[in-house]
Amino acid sequence: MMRRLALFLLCFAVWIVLVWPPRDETGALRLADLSAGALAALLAAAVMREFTFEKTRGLLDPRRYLWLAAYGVVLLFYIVKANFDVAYRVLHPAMPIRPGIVKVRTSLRSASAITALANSITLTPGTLTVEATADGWLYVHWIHVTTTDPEEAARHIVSRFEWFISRIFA
Amino acid sequence: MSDTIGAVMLAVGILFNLAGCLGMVRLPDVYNRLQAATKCVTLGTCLVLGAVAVLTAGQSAAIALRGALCIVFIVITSPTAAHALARGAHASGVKLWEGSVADAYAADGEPGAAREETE
Amino acid sequence: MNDPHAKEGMSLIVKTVTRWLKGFLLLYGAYIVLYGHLTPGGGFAGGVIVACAFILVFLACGAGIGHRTLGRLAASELDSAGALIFTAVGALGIALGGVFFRNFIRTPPEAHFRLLSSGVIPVCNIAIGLKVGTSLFMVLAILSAVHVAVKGGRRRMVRRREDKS
Amino acid sequence: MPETIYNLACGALLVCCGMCLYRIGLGPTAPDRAVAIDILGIVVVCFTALLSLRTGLSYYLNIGIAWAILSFVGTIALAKHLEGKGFDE
Repeated sequence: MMRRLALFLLCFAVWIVLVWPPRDETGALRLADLSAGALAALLAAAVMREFTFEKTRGLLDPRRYLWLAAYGVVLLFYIVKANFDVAYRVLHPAMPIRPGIVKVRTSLRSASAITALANSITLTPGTLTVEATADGWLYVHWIHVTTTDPEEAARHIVSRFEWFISRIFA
Repeated sequence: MSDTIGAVMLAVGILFNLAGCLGMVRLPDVYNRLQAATKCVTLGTCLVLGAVAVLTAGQSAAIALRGALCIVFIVITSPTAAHALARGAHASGVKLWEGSVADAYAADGEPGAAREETE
Repeated sequence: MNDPHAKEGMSLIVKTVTRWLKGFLLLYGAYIVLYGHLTPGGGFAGGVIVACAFILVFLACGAGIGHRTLGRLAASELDSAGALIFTAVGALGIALGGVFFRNFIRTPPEAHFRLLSSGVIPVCNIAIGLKVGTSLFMVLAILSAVHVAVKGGRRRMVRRREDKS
Repeated sequence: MPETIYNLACGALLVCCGMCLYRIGLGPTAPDRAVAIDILGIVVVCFTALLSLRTGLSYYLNIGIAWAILSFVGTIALAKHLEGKGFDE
């Protein structure tokens, strides 16, 4: 029930973003739009039976959102770095690449955390997640392999995000 | 001031888009192409959407908010699509480029893929 | 009930992202349908996005969970309901105005460019959205469950699970 | 001046589309073509953003979001087909 309520509130927030501004020229609330949004969010929360959130406990903990904001900044830095890295490799006449698929180990276990980690790895320098298994092995395509040892590779690829994600998806 | 920032963001975003597409044409195998294309085109598109938000900031908040929604959507879906395509390519038997140094995924027998060979 | 490690369907990452996004896809489809008379879109475009939300669940988690989200019976009944509402709007036009699809809901001029305006068009949009959303989903579900086989010299659509030959 | 910027940006994006079409046409394997189709979808979102900049109307971005959704679902379907699975398993 709580998970449906959380999904309803989130959907309603997205609706308000879609129909912005919420007040018309005279300053009155646009009640028709907002009630239509409530109906649509109710529909979305009622129909989508397998839930968006794994659990609602701790969803209101403000520290998680602070970590999320900090993580966004870190991720943005690595994404920009990744793009200059890839653009350099593409534009260089000799194309300095040394690709391969390596496997790394992560200590994260929840499905959301593994997914967030895998998507972050895909967006950051020279790495692309090919497969993530539920017991914590990630198979990563690396555009410039420096080591095939799982421990060593994990220090290059995984460790910079794992700490943040384990706090966000606690 | 905000015009200059917006124009610079637009230019950088479009240059990243061009670099990503060029990588898709130049690089040797499908995994490397995915690397270049996904990263560069994702950031390029997000920068273009951000530039549009900055350039129209004086007119309406609606464009900026919808642009932000679009950015969130693309940042979530684009790596997922890349992952699904890479996994699909590996399962359909596309080999890595001959200059590749390792393929731990094939060595472990594609765990998680769970394909039963019928026909 | 929601086991991301099941063998059916696609990988863990795709399943989790589907779980994150499907509610918002449905919401966005509803937005396109409801605002069809004010912005680009309308019944068909919004219906396609609604169908996409269900199709994504169907693709990522397999047919079992896909049909638990929108069952075959519910889909066909919503499909018929959409068609009936659309026809009823047309018939009411005859009954109240004398012409098929006559606009029988008057909206005052100051309501233009608001959500509640433009007469029967939003009702028609909702009906078309229901119809298109559910029937496109059923098209994918049916086409993925059957294939064409030659039996007795004739080409037939047969269910794949029953065709072991 | 904004006119020039808009034209240059559209020209550059058309070059991107041309490269994607090159890869769709000549891609040696099916996954190459799927990658190019995915990227083409994201480049079209850029076009809608530019249209919204040119006209100042916010609802062009609605089309962009809808295009991104359809492109994502299409790519997932292509990937599932490449994996060698039927759509209902």
